[in-house]
Amino acid sequence: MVRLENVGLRYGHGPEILKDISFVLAPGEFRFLTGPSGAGKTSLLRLLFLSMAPTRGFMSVFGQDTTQIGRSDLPLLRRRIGIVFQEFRLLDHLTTYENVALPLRVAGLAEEKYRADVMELLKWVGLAEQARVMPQVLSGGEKQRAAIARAVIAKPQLLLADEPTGNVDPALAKRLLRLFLELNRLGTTVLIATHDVQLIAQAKMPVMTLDQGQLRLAA
Amino acid sequence: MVRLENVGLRYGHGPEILKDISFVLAPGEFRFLTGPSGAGKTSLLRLLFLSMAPTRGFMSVFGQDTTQIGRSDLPLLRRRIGIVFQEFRLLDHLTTYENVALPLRVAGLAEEKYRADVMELLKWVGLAEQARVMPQVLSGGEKQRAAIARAVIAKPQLLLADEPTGNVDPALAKRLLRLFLELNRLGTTVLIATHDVQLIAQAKMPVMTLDQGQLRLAA
Amino acid sequence: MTDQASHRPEPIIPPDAAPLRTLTLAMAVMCYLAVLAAGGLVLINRSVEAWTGDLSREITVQIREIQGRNMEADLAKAEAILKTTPGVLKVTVLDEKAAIDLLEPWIGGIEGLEDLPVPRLIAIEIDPDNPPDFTALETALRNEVPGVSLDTHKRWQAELTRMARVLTTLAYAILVLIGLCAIAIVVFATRAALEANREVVEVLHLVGARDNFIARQVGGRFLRTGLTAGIIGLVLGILTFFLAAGAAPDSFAAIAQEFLSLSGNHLMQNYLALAVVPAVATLICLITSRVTLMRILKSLR
Amino acid sequence: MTDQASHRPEPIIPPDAAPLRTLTLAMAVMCYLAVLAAGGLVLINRSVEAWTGDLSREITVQIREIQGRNMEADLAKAEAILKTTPGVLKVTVLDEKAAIDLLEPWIGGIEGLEDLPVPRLIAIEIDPDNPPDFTALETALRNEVPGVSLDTHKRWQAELTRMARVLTTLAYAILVLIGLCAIAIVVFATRAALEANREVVEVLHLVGARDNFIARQVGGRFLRTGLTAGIIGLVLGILTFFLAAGAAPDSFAAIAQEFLSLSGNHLMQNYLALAVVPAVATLICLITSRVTLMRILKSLR
Ligand SMILES: Nc1ncnc2c1ncn2[C@@H]1O[C@H](COP(=O)(O)OP(=O)(O)OP(=O)(O)O)[C@@H](O)[C@H]1O
Ligand SMILES: Nc1ncnc2c1ncn2[C@@H]1O[C@H](COP(=O)(O)OP(=O)(O)OP(=O)(O)O)[C@@H](O)[C@H]1O
Ligand SMILES: [Mg+2]
Ligand SMILES: [Mg+2]
Repeated sequence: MVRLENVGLRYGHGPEILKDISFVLAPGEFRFLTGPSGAGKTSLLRLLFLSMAPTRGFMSVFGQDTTQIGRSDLPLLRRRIGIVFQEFRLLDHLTTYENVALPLRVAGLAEEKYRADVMELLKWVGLAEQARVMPQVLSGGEKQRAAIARAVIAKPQLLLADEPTGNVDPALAKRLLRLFLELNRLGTTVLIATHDVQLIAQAKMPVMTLDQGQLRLAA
Repeated sequence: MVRLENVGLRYGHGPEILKDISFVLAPGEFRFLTGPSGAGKTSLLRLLFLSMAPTRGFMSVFGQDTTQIGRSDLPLLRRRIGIVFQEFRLLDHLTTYENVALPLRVAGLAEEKYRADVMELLKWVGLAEQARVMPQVLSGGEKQRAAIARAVIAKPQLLLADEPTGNVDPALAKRLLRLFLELNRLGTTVLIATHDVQLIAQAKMPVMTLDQGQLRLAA
Repeated sequence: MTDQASHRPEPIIPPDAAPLRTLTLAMAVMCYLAVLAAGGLVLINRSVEAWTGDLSREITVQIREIQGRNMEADLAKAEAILKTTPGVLKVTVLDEKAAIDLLEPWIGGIEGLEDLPVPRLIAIEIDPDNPPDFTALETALRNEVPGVSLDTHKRWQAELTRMARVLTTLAYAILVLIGLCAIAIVVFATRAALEANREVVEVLHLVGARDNFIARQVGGRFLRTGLTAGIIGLVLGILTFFLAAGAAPDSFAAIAQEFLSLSGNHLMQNYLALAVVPAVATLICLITSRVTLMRILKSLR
Repeated sequence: MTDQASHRPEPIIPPDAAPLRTLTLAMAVMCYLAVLAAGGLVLINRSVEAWTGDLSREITVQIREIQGRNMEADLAKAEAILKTTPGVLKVTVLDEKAAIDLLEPWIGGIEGLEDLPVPRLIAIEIDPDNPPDFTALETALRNEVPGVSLDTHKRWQAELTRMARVLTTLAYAILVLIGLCAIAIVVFATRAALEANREVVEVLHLVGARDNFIARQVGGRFLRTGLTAGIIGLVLGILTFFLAAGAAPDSFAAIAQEFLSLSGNHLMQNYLALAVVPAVATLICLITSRVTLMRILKSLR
């Protein structure tokens, strides 16, 4: 699904943020990515999401060498990847419902087809009441849940989540973890960047740790 | 310092988010505010920061009845309150250094007077390297630390922090907690809204829990 | 809760951002000014046409007294020739008094003018759409009446044409200036409006929207903005013309009336000239937004 | 790391936002058009002044032959009176041939004109700033020379003045129109630019900035934007005048030259008229940004 070999990344002329990162994410795997703040977790997820290219090393996603992927291939690949951004990136002028439905709308689906699915998912993440309101009136945790819902609505093959429980209470975090695990059970490969040690402990899944640009894998 | 009596709050014609909230925050106190996502923690902090008025009940800050506080009194009162917003609210066109120094600049201090203080604080929160860069290239945790630095730089009498450790690793969270405790030791009254049970456990300070609009105090 | 989904989905590019409102206003204003300039140009052209038309519609035949010829007979001969000339609509022989009256302001103080041999005049109205051949006419007249001369107001016409050229050049220059300014403003305002929606474009791209999908959304929004603004400018411009026509000097008002009236042979031409303005403005708006969008999209991965 | 603090602090309102750039351009363009209109107005006024000046600078005295009087003596008498009249700069007695030449085009075909008693003319140049009292002058002349009459070109002047009035009215109307459009665009663009900085204003307010402090920052930014744009528009406008002066018909060019030259008694007036444009534009920009800012601030707590 995802393969990195000796990948390095630097921004501009700055220091190398990621150094010699190598790992493989097999289809159906579930992993955590952790490490101190500023270690490069978000940067690594950006690489996997194809929104940046590594400065060196080899990288492939869905079996495709990323250097061979052109701009016009991106939309279709992106529809197979779900992502939860650390800053959520919801659209302020659309309702919660429309924000969550956006990937489906963009993929050209008719609204009648996805309406029920979206409402069900909103109910699951506890946002049924907020379906019609705009994101700016949502609480921090509500925004985060909307972002998660948008990432998983299209049942992606690969799910990347950046700190998806930083703004929710432990009980809700557990519920969201169940959502991720359920998705994983249905075949989605999941990679979650998080600082939440409780979450990691609950899931009992392998953890990759980034520190000073190096990656360490622990079971 | 802060007194609330039977305070109620609703947005527009929506349901009542806060119901009959009553508590007192004595000078020099340190408290946590917790509760499930969407319980109204941020809303309560907004009340204390005087950026909203309660829809009912009595409320006083620094001994002043908040209904008696006019718009022109706000700036001086605000300078006595430090706040960490859940969404950080850093200015994108200013450097990290300038963002942190903003409350001092706005209060009319000359740059020579605060330069050293700001740099020292940046070092403490681990942002010395990032002093010159703009917030948009900071990592999530780095932004959060910049927001915290901006809230404490002016040594406020009251510190309100909304989920200040949601984006940092546990080690860094502990370090930030030390900063808050140090500030509290120097006389600042501190109220921290958080979901982080570890943080609460470490600090051993009283916890207020918001649930379904009601407040509960636990030691 | 579920009924909410039955609403029409929100437009993906928000319609009411401040920069988009500025774009609408800026475009409307520039279209308005351009319509004024274009309309002014058409009006000037039509006025010049009308004036020169009036002049070339009236010519004068002058017959000098020549010793030994009978003036009245010469006048009759000339009149006969003129009346049979195709393209001549009306022939009026002015009597001696009328001729002297015409001279009055210039030689009014001269005693005994009545006894002098004053040249006689024939006023002729010709069909401006089908004017007679002046040189042939003059030769024909000369053969019969030696003292004849034809005053076709050539000098006046040359003078007027020169002035008209200056006026139209000026109007063209102003039209070009306003056009350039309009393009600059529309380009800038469009870019600002799209920059304000950069986050929307980015998020769409990140959730897997194709460039074409985004371009359609953006294009639709800017097409609507451009058309709205252009039409507002056009309507206001035409309204201003109507108001101006009411307040302007008579001759101008008449032309303006004809120009604006929903009849007349210049109708299509006039209105097409004006309608080009919003069309061009919308096109500029569309092209700029497209180019800007593509630059934003290319900068994204 | 510590040396970074020695830089001048960044402006609190960012200078390069897209809406602010749009504002700059929109203001520059509207100032440019307004300068063109204002300059055109001044030019038209000056042209009219020059024409009517030329006309009122030259008047003609006509002396009719009256039986029993000596024309040469009458001419001499009239010349003497005219030469002593204050306000008369130059007196030229035209000889008989010159008088007949003037009549030539009108009565050229009349035989024996040389023997006729043609009225004689005296051309007078007067000081336009201090013209003589025409009625008094005419009476004085009449007492000495019965056949005298004064042609002050009154009719021509009336005609010209009427035309000038139409032209200046038109120029004023255009100036007012452009002015209104400029105000509308500047108001909208300023609002959009400030709305784009709403987050900055909010954060400043939340970290304890007084309204005055924020207003100073915002005012400074918009003052700079307004002045820059206004001056760009002014300079481009004046440049356009220079270019136009080169390409325009001679009489116009001369006036344009005088208008723009750095000498001449109308200098201050001309340049002040133009400089008002950016000043007014900047003022509008400042007032709008202030009003908008205050509305934003009032909406915050
Ligand atoms: N666009 C950028 N340009 C330059 N430097 C950047 C950029 N984005 C991130 N960085 C730097 O790269 C480093 C890693 O950032 P990244 O966001 O990947 O960290 P992270 O592991 O996600 O941290 P956190 O847990 O705080 O979110 C940080 O020091 C950050 O300042
Ligand atoms: N401006 C607003 N208008 C209307 N409703 C709002 C507004 N802001 C917040 N709310 C609603 O009020 C409720 C409480 O929001 P608040 O942000 O106070 O929660 P919170 O306790 O901070 O939650 P979290 O832990 O997720 O940040 C939420 O349901 C939210 O949707
Ligand atoms: Mg991160
Ligand atoms: Mg909150």
